[in-house]
This record gives sequence, structure tokens and C-alpha cells, in this order.
Amino acid sequence: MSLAGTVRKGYVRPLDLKHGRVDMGHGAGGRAMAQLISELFAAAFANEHLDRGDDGAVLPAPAAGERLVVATDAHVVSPLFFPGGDIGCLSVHGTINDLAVMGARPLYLAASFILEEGFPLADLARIVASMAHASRESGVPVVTGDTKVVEQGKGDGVFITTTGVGALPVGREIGGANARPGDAILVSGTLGDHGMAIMAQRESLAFDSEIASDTAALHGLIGAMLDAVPTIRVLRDPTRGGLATTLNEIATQSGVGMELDEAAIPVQPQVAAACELLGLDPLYVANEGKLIAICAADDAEPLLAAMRAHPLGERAARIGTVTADPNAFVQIRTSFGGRRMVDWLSGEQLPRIC
Amino acid sequence: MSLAGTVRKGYVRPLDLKHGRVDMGHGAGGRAMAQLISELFAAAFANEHLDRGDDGAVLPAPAAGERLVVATDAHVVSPLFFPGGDIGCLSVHGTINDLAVMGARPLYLAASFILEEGFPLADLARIVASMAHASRESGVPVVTGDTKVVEQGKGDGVFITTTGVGALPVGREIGGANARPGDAILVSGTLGDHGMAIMAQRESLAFDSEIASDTAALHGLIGAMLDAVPTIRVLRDPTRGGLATTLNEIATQSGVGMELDEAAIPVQPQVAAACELLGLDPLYVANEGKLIAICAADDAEPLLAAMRAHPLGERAARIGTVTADPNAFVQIRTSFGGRRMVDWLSGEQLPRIC
Amino acid sequence: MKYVDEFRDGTLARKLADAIAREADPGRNYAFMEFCGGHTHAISRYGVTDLLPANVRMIHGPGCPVCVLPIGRIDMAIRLALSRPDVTICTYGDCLRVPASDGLSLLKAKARGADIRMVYSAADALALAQKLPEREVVFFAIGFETTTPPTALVLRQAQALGLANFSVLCNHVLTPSAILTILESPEVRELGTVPLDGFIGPAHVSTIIGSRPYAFFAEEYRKPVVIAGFEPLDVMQAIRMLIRQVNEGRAEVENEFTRAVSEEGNLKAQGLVSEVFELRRSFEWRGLREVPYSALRIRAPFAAWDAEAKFGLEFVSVPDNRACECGAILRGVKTPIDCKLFGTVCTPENPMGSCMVSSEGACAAHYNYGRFRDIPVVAGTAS
Amino acid sequence: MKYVDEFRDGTLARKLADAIAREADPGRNYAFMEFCGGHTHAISRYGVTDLLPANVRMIHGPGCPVCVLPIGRIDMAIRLALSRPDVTICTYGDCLRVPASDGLSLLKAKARGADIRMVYSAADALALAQKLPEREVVFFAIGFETTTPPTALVLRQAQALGLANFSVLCNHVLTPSAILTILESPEVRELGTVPLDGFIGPAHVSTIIGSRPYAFFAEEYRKPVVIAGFEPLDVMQAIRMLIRQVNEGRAEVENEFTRAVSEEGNLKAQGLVSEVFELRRSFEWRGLREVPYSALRIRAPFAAWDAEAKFGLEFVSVPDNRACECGAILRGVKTPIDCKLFGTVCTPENPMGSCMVSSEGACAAHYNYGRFRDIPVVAGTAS
Amino acid sequence: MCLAIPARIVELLPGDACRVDLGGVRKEISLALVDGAEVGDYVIVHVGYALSKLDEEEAEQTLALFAEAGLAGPALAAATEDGA
Amino acid sequence: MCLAIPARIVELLPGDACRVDLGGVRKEISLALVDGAEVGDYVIVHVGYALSKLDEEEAEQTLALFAEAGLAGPALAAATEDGA
Ligand code: SF4
Ligand code: SF4
Ligand SMILES: [Mg+2]
Ligand SMILES: [Mg+2]
Ligand SMILES: [Mg+2]
Ligand SMILES: [Mg+2]
Ligand SMILES: [Mg+2]
Ligand SMILES: [Mg+2]
Ligand SMILES: [Mg+2]
Ligand SMILES: [Mg+2]
Ligand SMILES: [Mg+2]
Ligand SMILES: [Mg+2]
Repeated sequence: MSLAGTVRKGYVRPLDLKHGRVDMGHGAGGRAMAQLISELFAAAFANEHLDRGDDGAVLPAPAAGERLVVATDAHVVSPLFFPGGDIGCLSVHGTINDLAVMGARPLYLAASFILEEGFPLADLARIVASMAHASRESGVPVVTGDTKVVEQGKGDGVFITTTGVGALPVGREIGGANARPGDAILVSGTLGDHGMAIMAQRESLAFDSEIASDTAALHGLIGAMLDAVPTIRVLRDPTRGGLATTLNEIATQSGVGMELDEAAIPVQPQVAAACELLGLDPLYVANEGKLIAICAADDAEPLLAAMRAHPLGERAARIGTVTADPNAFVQIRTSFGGRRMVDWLSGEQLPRIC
Repeated sequence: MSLAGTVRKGYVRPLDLKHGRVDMGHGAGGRAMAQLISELFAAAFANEHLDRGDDGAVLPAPAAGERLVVATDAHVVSPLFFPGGDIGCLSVHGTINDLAVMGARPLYLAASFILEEGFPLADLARIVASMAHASRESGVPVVTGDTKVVEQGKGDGVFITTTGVGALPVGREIGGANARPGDAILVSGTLGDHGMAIMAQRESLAFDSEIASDTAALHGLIGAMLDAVPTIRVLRDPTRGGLATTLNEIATQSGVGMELDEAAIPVQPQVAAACELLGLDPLYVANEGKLIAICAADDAEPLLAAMRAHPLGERAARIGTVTADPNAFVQIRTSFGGRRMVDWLSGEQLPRIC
Repeated sequence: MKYVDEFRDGTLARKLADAIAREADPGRNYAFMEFCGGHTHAISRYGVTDLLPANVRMIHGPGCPVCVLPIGRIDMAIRLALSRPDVTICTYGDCLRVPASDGLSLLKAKARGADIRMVYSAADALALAQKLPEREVVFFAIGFETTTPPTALVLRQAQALGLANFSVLCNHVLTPSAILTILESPEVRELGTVPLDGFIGPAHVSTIIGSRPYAFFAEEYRKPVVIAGFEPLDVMQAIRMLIRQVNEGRAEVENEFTRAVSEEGNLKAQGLVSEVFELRRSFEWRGLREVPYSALRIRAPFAAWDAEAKFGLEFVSVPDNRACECGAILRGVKTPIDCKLFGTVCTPENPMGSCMVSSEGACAAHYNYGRFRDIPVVAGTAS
Repeated sequence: MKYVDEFRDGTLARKLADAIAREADPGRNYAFMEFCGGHTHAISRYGVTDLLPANVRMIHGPGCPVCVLPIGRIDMAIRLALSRPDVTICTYGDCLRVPASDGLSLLKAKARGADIRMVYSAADALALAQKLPEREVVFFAIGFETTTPPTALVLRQAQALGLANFSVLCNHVLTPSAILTILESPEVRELGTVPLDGFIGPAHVSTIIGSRPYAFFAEEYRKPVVIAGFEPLDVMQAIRMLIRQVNEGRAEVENEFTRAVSEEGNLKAQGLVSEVFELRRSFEWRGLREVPYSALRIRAPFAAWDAEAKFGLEFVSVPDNRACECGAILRGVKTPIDCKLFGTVCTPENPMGSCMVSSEGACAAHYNYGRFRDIPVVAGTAS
Repeated sequence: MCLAIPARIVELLPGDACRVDLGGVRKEISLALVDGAEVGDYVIVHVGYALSKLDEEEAEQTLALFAEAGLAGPALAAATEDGA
Repeated sequence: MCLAIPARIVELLPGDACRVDLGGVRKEISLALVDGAEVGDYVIVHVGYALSKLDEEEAEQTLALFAEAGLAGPALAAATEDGA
């Protein structure tokens, strides 16, 4: 975004944000790109760092005694607009969440756009406005960026990679390797909403429902949780691969097993029904505004109380317990009364969900 | 790259890096993705931060008195392999350079991959090896990452977004807005090598030459330059849009004009000839291992000497002077004896060069 | 979900478990084959095994259409798609990862540029052909008696529409012939290595064909058959009914799924199927080899929409991986852990055999849901 | 680069500048039109104007094939590409941004899904047609006498190959007819608003047609013509030669580019062109309106490769933007800064008229290279 | 792919189609294989087609059977004759 | 597009083609419009085709004319008759 504000106003016609489309010139590095950046991106994200117009942002470092946290995610969701959100807010929430689940205070975002030739500028403007709104609401500014354009048929409208920088107090150690046998496993709410909201839009599988993506920034909720229980051991957002895969990741990282209680796992009835219709398992469906927390068993109640007191954690639940298991198997007691494994996602459950 | 190292060795067949191809499962978040990440990405980039296997990296903050610098760039170059480099090393150098030209010490990189279904794993492995090599050579580790897969026909092999974090000492102020009338304009070497190396590979324009991309990390050169002249006012890498566009950016940011001396601008004979053949102007052709420096006129000689003493600055030259011009026009005295403007790139000069 | 949730109820499950435990004779073993992959899935997914007494053993049968599809049939579709850039292959999602020759699968062929698309329904394939008149859309049809009528319908529609760019590569197979083959296999018939005390028959197949086609087995082979729904309570009730038949020395066809299955089945669907399809003299099944009169082909009046005729596709039989025990597993002779490749070389990511592909396959079901049973769990230190 | 660098030499330039200054009569003004955009580009790119005395003025002529292409011709290609998804339009890169109707250009049509590709050579378009037999490849051919022989060649090759999926949308125009139209225009002929003391003729056109076709103008209209190469020293030498002719009252055709231009030109190429093409009775030029016998069309034996015939393309004349002064600029009546749109509404990113498209167009050349001349430069404080 | 679930018809659509409801989620399916289905009926849905209607009375009876299983006794015998 | 530059033929290729060299860069072009061109000849290249051969002697003479321009005098007159 090195060209922010570098095209003199009045010297060229403003971008046609109604009928215009992205063309190769918008990515060539010249005046057309400078115009796109200044009239669209810089205007939407405006902040002192971005406005500087250099190839990067100069930022105050974290406070003394804090460490840096960096997380990056490409967003390639299809369709770009879906009930409950769009790729723009998703790309902001997704990266904020990756910082927040490390226990970090999200500070800044960098945004990199890969646009497909022919993409309507009106859609791009809508997406950028949604990103800007999400960024302002979360208090995490987009401080630098980049724009590339690829030929038609070499992209898919728009891909957005966001990279987040956060600050982590020394002493706070949250990570996937910290789960211990006996710990309680909690989730912050219903599972599978995001993935099924996307699925409902797929032409070949279309169904009608009121399912909306749960996309949300979780750092507020996490702040409240850490206030209540500073010793949370693991936090993670169960995105691609869903709860099942994320728990398997954690189990493998920590070298522990898990035992879940199916009856305790919150799933919205419509999500359950849509899964039934398509032969999917909600445990493998993506979420974008939920988190998994693992804490010592004694901390589970106060943590659950803190979660439920926050709007994003109203339906928080304790869903299982960490076990000692060198095989790192995640198992579940079914509501039916049996037991089975909940393995890693194998193959693809849902394409292009984030 | 949250799954680094989380798949137990021996439990699955290793990736077929000879004949395998990327399929949708590699991006679905499940075991196939975990395997791709652990056997390919984590193995190549191995470092303590990445190995942690969380959704982000926890990193020591910059020293006291330093500020953060963040820069991000998507790389969509086509073809992926070209004389002198490939998208892998390019994506490392490009972002290191964006940090370095801010005067920052590059510290860490985050890498986000968008893979196209069907992309040969052998090519991916080659690219990742090249990135890892560039990262090690530059001393800037890849500390976190992300992988997505898009359907065939929705991408172009691989896109790589790298985001860099660096540290900038308080008091060091380098930026595009700092050029002042009377300042000297320097470049670190010959112009247009990268863009013409790419151009030579385009099917429809193919020509034979020994032109190779100049892709290189410039932080070493810049370190030497700052040692010699700590008060450098502007540094920038003239990538997309070439020297011409980058100087126009700076002129506009600083509200100054420029006057260049065509005879002083270094261009390799083969690059000049290839431009002649295709009707292009080397001043608009991209570079990936060159920089522009602007300093007070009195500092020009020591700075030039420092540049020439470094392997990446051997052909450094003073190419012009900053003028007072509210129109921010960049002008050139031609070798022929006339004068003209050197305007922003308009339209596209070369598609998909970085 | 009405008529779904009630049939998964844990309280009722415990009651049925008690009843089964009460009724099973502790002095003998019971081995029942659930023919259909849908039942295999339900058993694994809900952990039904944990509710059965130790002397009641379930054997997974060959009733997953993906598992029994021979390599050579997938090869036909892959060869067609790779050699004809104008061809689009549509199929149900389960087929995409079935391993074929040359290390390929439909999914890997797609990654190599073939145009392969997943559809939810045969009707979607037909609609795609109408939407893409410049492409040849081939519906790779697989399935037992349940998925056959929809295929028959789209073939009739294609004929009515004169839709020249649509065709079907037909792999529909028949449940009764497969059961017959198992009953005729030496292991069951002579050697007795597979003790088979009865069958659970698939309810959705019987919604079409009715319960009558099973009467022959019951009588001729003296094997009880209970047609059961796919919810776990249905399965448990069927097991209970089978135990009763065994205890009482009966060998009858009983119907647990009275809510949707009748004796005669869906006559409309049956009529449609016989209008469009006829028996193949023989068809290769994975694991069961050539099975006479076990599959359907498209009748002559629909030859213009028969991809085999239209594109001159040849079936070439390809042997399975030598070490793969799918064949024995599908016949109930072995279990997944008897296979050396299970869980190491062969996993759902790299299936070597078809039983590892569909989550209804015996190996995949055991890998995904039951693997922990092979290794004792160490108890948690705290909880 | 031999025979290139020598002709750009700054030292020689100063010598030629001295000679021109010496030879130009301070008592009079000289106005010469460089007909060709290639010369316009050289003059701007090298800053030749700075080396000429104030009383020698260069007028940019209509010799850029992109600039004179009327909107209606581009519309034909865009309509074809957008209405026929099987059509691929190939053209030289300069044509892509020419503004057409409905706010479109070939580039914008591409962004809307049309298959538009840039080629370096007509041969590339032909090769593409061979490579993509399932597509209709249309070469949108533009250019003066230089680019015409290559187009003729590929048409003959397409005929020889029987290449049914290749065709040419021919927009080739003729230099002498355009010069004639300028000489016949009221501004030059009667009003004298455009003082025209001579022409610089394009060397590469004359490599094909020779120098002879210009003799008529020299004699009939008493205007000196010097055929000159495209390097800046060639242009300066041509200016010097024109000044001499004016000073001496001569009106002859002189050849500065003796290194590659003869009187008769390239007879092989001429033969080829007349085999394949014939004169159009009339053709619309942007800025010059309808010009009789000023363009070529494809002869009947090649009709199968004539996109106009093959696809039934109709030319519909479309008026230029009212405020655009391209027409007057192409006739030498006005200069870019006389246009209200110049540099504000009309820029190379958003060209309103064709002169702003190609870097050889008068408006684009002035915008890109000469804009600073409109505004005095403030001197640097230090340097 | 062996999915077959009961869903309630909420709307009859042209061309032998209908919209069914399953736990609040609605989907269009084909009724071409089933005659006489009406709004309010439950049908067994498989790959986008109704395979048969569901007999609600029979369903309730089956559930009743399950419920009785808890009680010791021979309640089952009669019921199975019913069903075969 | 009005580019036309002289380049040296370094290799004759089948099908009326040749490879030319310009400042060390080599490109394949067509010789279909020019008869009798040989390796070592310079040709004027335009959109991938040689339009004509370049006469090296004439080129040197033209350069010589430019050089003489610095000297005052009427050296030009003779030369132009030559060229027309
Ligand atoms: S584990 Fe794999 S190889 Fe072994 S029987 Fe099962 S499918 Fe075949
Ligand atoms: S500036 Fe634009 S609108 Fe004006 S004459 Fe030139 S091309 Fe036409
Ligand atoms: Mg950047
Ligand atoms: Mg993430
Ligand atoms: Mg950038
Ligand atoms: Mg697309
Ligand atoms: Mg995450
Ligand atoms: Mg991440
Ligand atoms: Mg950059
Ligand atoms: Mg990620
Ligand atoms: Mg591609
Ligand atoms: Mg840069």
C-alpha cells in the first residue's frame, strides 16, 4: 500500500465504484494502482500508519516485558458473501482470533489482496468496507497492505491474506502443547455455524435455512476469560476441520488423549439438520467465532461462568476431559451410550470455507 | 502452520514429492494438510518458533528504544521459475527489502500459500526449498504460515504472501516523504534486470538472452549504507513500475520534483536491447534487488562509496537531483541532449512480475 | 428432527441393550452380518458395539457400493475424462477418492486437469448437461437399488429432451445377488470359517424392492433376515429380532422398518428400473470377483445415453493390491486389523483398498471410529 | 546495438542542432508535419524539440494506426468477442486500451470475460489458431503499409493450411491517402490555419512502398517530403533537409533513410499485398472522417478468412466524444493543450480519445513526456 | 451415500418436486418416484429423491416397541409378525 | 507498434525464418518478406518480420553526413541528391 494518498485529487477521474472492474493495470504498479489504493483501500482503512504511504508501517513496539505474536492466514472463501458475513470481515476476525488464542493483545493487521481481472469494483468496495468496519469494531487497524491483480481464470474474485501482530505479556503461556491429563475441555458456543452457512450457498447442495456464519473477533471474550482464569492452558479457534480436527491437533501437540461427551456439545438444531441432510458431522464443520479452552479441572467452573457472561460465550459448555493417552486419541461417549474415536478430518469436508 | 510436527511419523506414508500433486484435501484442515505442513513446510523452514506448531508465533520483541516495522506483499509472478530465481526466493527478498528500505532490521517472516489444485508437489518442494535457502541466507526465519488450496482454474500454481516484521531504532527516519530539493538521487545498480528476465519467459514474446533476475535481499547493503551515512532520507526498492514509478511516488509523497541524468542511469546492454525489441522503457521495468537512495548532496559521495564497496552495490550511480516543484514532476535530461518527463507507469508494462 | 432423533435416543438404547443382554443365550455366540454400509456406519458412529454383549458379533458385509466397485470401472471414467477434454464426469462425492490404476483416483485425475464434479443427485448431472451444451456430461452412476431409480429417471428425461450431450456410465448393482454370493462362498458354505447366523437387510433398498426378495435366502439357506432402518435403535432392534429367530430356530424375513418398507416395495420405481435397465450377465465386484446377474446395464432404447456405448469404453479387470484384504473383509472372512497395511500404509488419506475409502467401508469405519479399541486407553490422571 | 546507438548519439545531435540553427532562416517560421507516430515518439522520447530553434515547429500527424482507428471498428471486435464465447481476439498490444462504445475497450471487454490476447506478431495469432482448434481465432489487424505484408502472409498461410478457425478483421490503412486528405483539408488548402512547410515520411513504410508514392505530393502540392528513419538523429537530419528545401524553394522527395529505403521499395511484399488485399472504396479515419480509397479489404479468394464476412460484422460509425479534439489534432489544427479534457478527464489511464492511447499519439506523447513544458519548473534550491 | 432420512413435505412444487423440511432446514427434492404424497406427509429422502412415504402410525408403534424393551417379557413376538 | 529496428542475422532457420541478434539478445523472426538475406546481414525488423535489408555502406555514409554537420559549409547538398 505504498502509494496511499500519492495521486493528486482532481487530476484524474475518480474510480468508477459502480460499474468499474479490476483490470490488469490496477496491479501493474503505476498510476491506476495508486488510484485504486488511495481511493479505495486507504480511504476505507485510514489511520496514521497507513497514511504514511510507505512500503511498510512504522509502529510503536509492545510495552516492555511483552513479546510479539505474529499470525497469518490466507482467506479464499467461496462464495465471497454469505449469511452473516463476507470475506472481508472474515479476514479480519480470522487473524485477530489467531493472535487472541495465543493470549496476545491484537495490535495491527497487514492486508494483502490478490484480485482477479474483471472483479467488480463495487464488490471490492463492499468487501473493503466490511473489513474496515470489522477492523474499527475490533480496534485493530490495518496498517499496511499490498494489491496484486491476476488474469481472469487465474484467481477467484479476491483472495485476502491478513497478517496480525500482537503483544503477549511475559509469563502468559498459552499453547496447544500445554494440555494435561485431567484438564477440562470447554467450547464457547454452538459448532458448525460458519461452515454450514457457506455450504447452504453452494449451488449443487443448496438448501434454505436461517444458519448464519458465527464470524466474530474473539479477543474481547478471551480478555474476559483471562481476567477470570489467568492460567488457561490452551486456547484455539476451531476453524477448518472443525472441533474434531482442532482437538486432535492439540492432543498430538500435548501428547494427551481426550474424552468428549457428545451430549454436552452445543450444536444448533438447523446445523444438525443440515449436516444430516448432507451426511456431514458438525464436529468437522468450520467455525469462525468460537474457541476451545482447556484449563485445569478446578478452573473449569469459573472459566465457564466468565465465558457465559460474555455475549460471544453465552452458550459455552464443558464438553470433555483430557486423558493420558500416548496415542493422542480423541474419543467421545455418544449420547446413544457408546464410544468411538473422533479422528482428524480426512479428505475434505467442505471446500473453501475460509 | 498450526499443525507443524503434529502428525506422527511412520503412521502415514510420506508425501510423494516426486509425482504427487496438490489436491483439495491438502487445504481442508485435516490430516492431509497437517502432513503437507509437517513434511514440507515445517521441515524446510524449521526453527524454534515455527516448530511450536500453534496458529501464530511467539517472538522476542525488539530491543528497547526500537519501533516495529511491518510490511506485506503478495507474490503472483508468472512463470514461477525464471532465470536468477523463483517465486520462493522472490517472496523472501521482496518483503525483507520492504522492511530494509524503511531502515528496519528485518527480524521475522510469515508466509501464506495459496495453492492451486493439481500443482505438482515437486515444484512446490523446489519453491519451498528456495524460500528456506533465501530465509537462512538472509538470517530472517519464517516463523509462522498458512496454506490454502483452491480448485483448479481458480489460482495459478502458487501465490505466496509474505509479511515481515522488523525493528527500527528510534530516531531513524527514512521514508518517501523526506526528499528535499537539492538532495542527490542514487541507485544501487543496473535497472530492469528482473522484469526482463520474466519477460524473456513469456511464450508470446520469447527471446534468448543471458538476462537473470537481480532478486536479492538488500538489508546487508542498507546496513553498510546506514553505517556510512546514517542520515539517508529516502530508501525504496523500485519493484513494480520500475525506477520511474517509484521516483514519482517519492516525488509526490515529498512534494518535490526530480531531474535525472539519462546518461548516468545504469542499464545492462542486453536489458536495453530486449527493451528495444519489445518497445519497452527500462525505467519502467521491475527490479527485485535494487534500491533508490536519496540523501543530502554532501552525503552523496560517501554514500556512493559505501554502496560500491558492497557486492550488491558495485554499479551504484548518482542519477539525479531533487528539485523544488509543486507539480512533483520527474524530469530527465536525455543523453541525446533534450529533456522530457518521466511519468508514472500508465497501464501495464509487464504482467505478473512479482 | 422428527423420526430421526427418537431413533437415536440413549435411554431407549439402554432399554434395548438390556433386552438384548437378557435374550442372548450366554451359552452361544451370535454372528450377524449387516450387509449394508449404512448400518456399518451407524454401528460405528453411535458406538452400538458397546451396547452389545460380548457374544454378539457384527460382521461388516459388502453393502457399500463404493467398496465393491472394481478398479477397472473407475479406470474407465478416468481414462475417458483424461483423454477427452470436452468430457465432464459427475458423480456422488464418495466415489472421488476410490483408488484406481496408476496411483490415480477421480480426485487425483481432477488435480491432473480432468473435469470431475461432485453432485448431490443424478438430477444435478442432468441439469449440468443442459447448462453446458458444449460439454459431454457423463454421470458416473453407482449404488444399489436405492440410487438406481433416480438414474433411470434422468435417463428417461434425457431421452425425452433429446439431450445429446448427457450419458450415464452405469455401475448399479443388486443386493440380493451379493448376499447370495456370500452365502455361496466356500468360507460360509463349507469351511464354516465365517459363522453367519443372520443378516440385517438395508431398509432403504427394501423401500424400493420390498422385503420379498429375501425370502429365498431365509428358506433356502436357513438364515434369518431382518430388514432394518439406519438409526441405531433400528439396528439394535434388528439384532434383538435376529437373536430371537436364532434362539427359536426360525429363519424368516422380518421387517423392523415397517414405517416405510412393505412386502412388495415401490412398484412405480421397480417399473421404471425395468423399463430402463436390464441384467448384466456378470459383473465384477471388488472382493467377490465376477458375480453372475449382479448388476444392471442400460437397455438398447437408451443406448444413445449409455456412456459405455457412446464412448466405446472397455472394462479391463485390474487386480487389487496384493496385500489388501478387502476381498476377505467384504466376505466377512477377515477384519481390518488382519490386514498388514491397515493404519500404516493404508489410511483414509492414502487408501490402498476400497474399504478404506467410504466412511461406510469396514476399514475406514474401523480406522475413523474404532481404532482406539485396538489399543487400551490409559486412564486420565485426574478426571 | 549497432546501427541503433550511433543514431542516438548526443555529440552528433549537438552538431546537427548547430547545423540546423545555422541553416534555419531567423526571419521565417518553419512548420513540418511528422506524419508518423513513430517520429512523434522519437521527438518526445529524446527531447528533440529542445535541440531545434524556436522558429522550427513540429506538427504531429495522423500516422499512428491506433489513433486513427474509428470507434466503430473496435466495437466490431468487442461485440464479436462478447457475443461469441468461442472467439479469441488477438491483436497488437497498443489496441487494447482504445476507448470504444459503452465505456468499453478491448481490455475492459477482457475483464468482462471476453477472450482477448496480445500478440507480438500476426504469425503468433496463426499459431494460436493451430494450437486451439476448438476456438475461433480472429486476428484484429491494424497498421499502415508495414504491418500489412505480415497480415497478407498469414492469410495466405491460413488458406494453404485450410485453417478454418482463423480469420482476420482487417483495418489496414494507407499512408499516402491520409497525407492527401490533410493536404486537401480546408485548413491547409484554403484557410492557411495550418502552415505546413513539409512532411517527414516514415522510413519503415517506405521500406515496403519505396519513396516514389510521395512524388505526387511534392509535385502537385509543392510540399517537400523527406523520408526519415526513426532514430532521433534521422529526424534531425530530415528536419535539416526540409529546411534546406524550403530555403531553396525546392519541393522534392528526399530520402534520409538510404540505408534501407529505395525508390521502388520491397516488390515481393507489394506483390503479396496486392494478391491478398484490394482497396476499400472508402474507410472512416478518426479525425479525418471518411477517406476515399484509404484502406484495404481482403480479396474474395480469401473470404473464408475474412472475419467481417465470416461473422457478418457490421461497421456502425460512432461519433467521438464531443469535447475530444483528436480530429483537429490529427489534422494539425490543434495541439493537445487546446483540448479541455487534456490531463484532467482524459489521461492515459482514462483515455477519452484515441490520441491519448498509444504512446505514439499526440496527446499521450505530450502527457507522458511533455507536460512539464506547460508549467515552468521551479529551480532546485541546492543543485 | 447410503443416507436416507425422513423429512416432511411443506410445499408441492411443479414438475413432480416438493420442498421438504428437516429440523427447520428446507430443501427441494423430487417426488417422481412416489405417488400421492401430500403436504404434511413424511417421506424417506435419498440422493434428492423421495423413495417412499413414511407411515407415522407404524413409526409410533416401533418406538413403542423400543420403549417396552425395558420391561422384561415377550411383548416383541406379536409385533414382529406384524412387521415382516 | 511502429517499432522497426535493425538486427543482425546470426542463423538461418527452416521455413523462411532466421535468428537475429540485437545487442546480445536473440529472437526468431520471419524472412518471408525479404529475398536473399544471409547470416551477417542486418535487417529491419518489425512485428516479427524482416521488412528489408540494411545497406551498411549507406548507413556509414549517413553517419558521416551527421558528423560533417558540425563543420560549417555546404557538404550536405551533394549527399541529399544521392539519397532521394
Ligand atoms: S486396510 Fe486398506 S489395504 Fe487393508 S484391507 Fe482395508 S482397504 Fe485393503
Ligand atoms: S486530450 Fe483526450 S479528449 Fe482531448 S484531444 Fe486528446 S485524446 Fe481527445
Ligand atoms: Mg509492502
Ligand atoms: Mg486461522
Ligand atoms: Mg507491495
Ligand atoms: Mg474465475
Ligand atoms: Mg486458528
Ligand atoms: Mg495462522
Ligand atoms: Mg514490495
Ligand atoms: Mg492458518
Ligand atoms: Mg491455472
Ligand atoms: Mg517496495
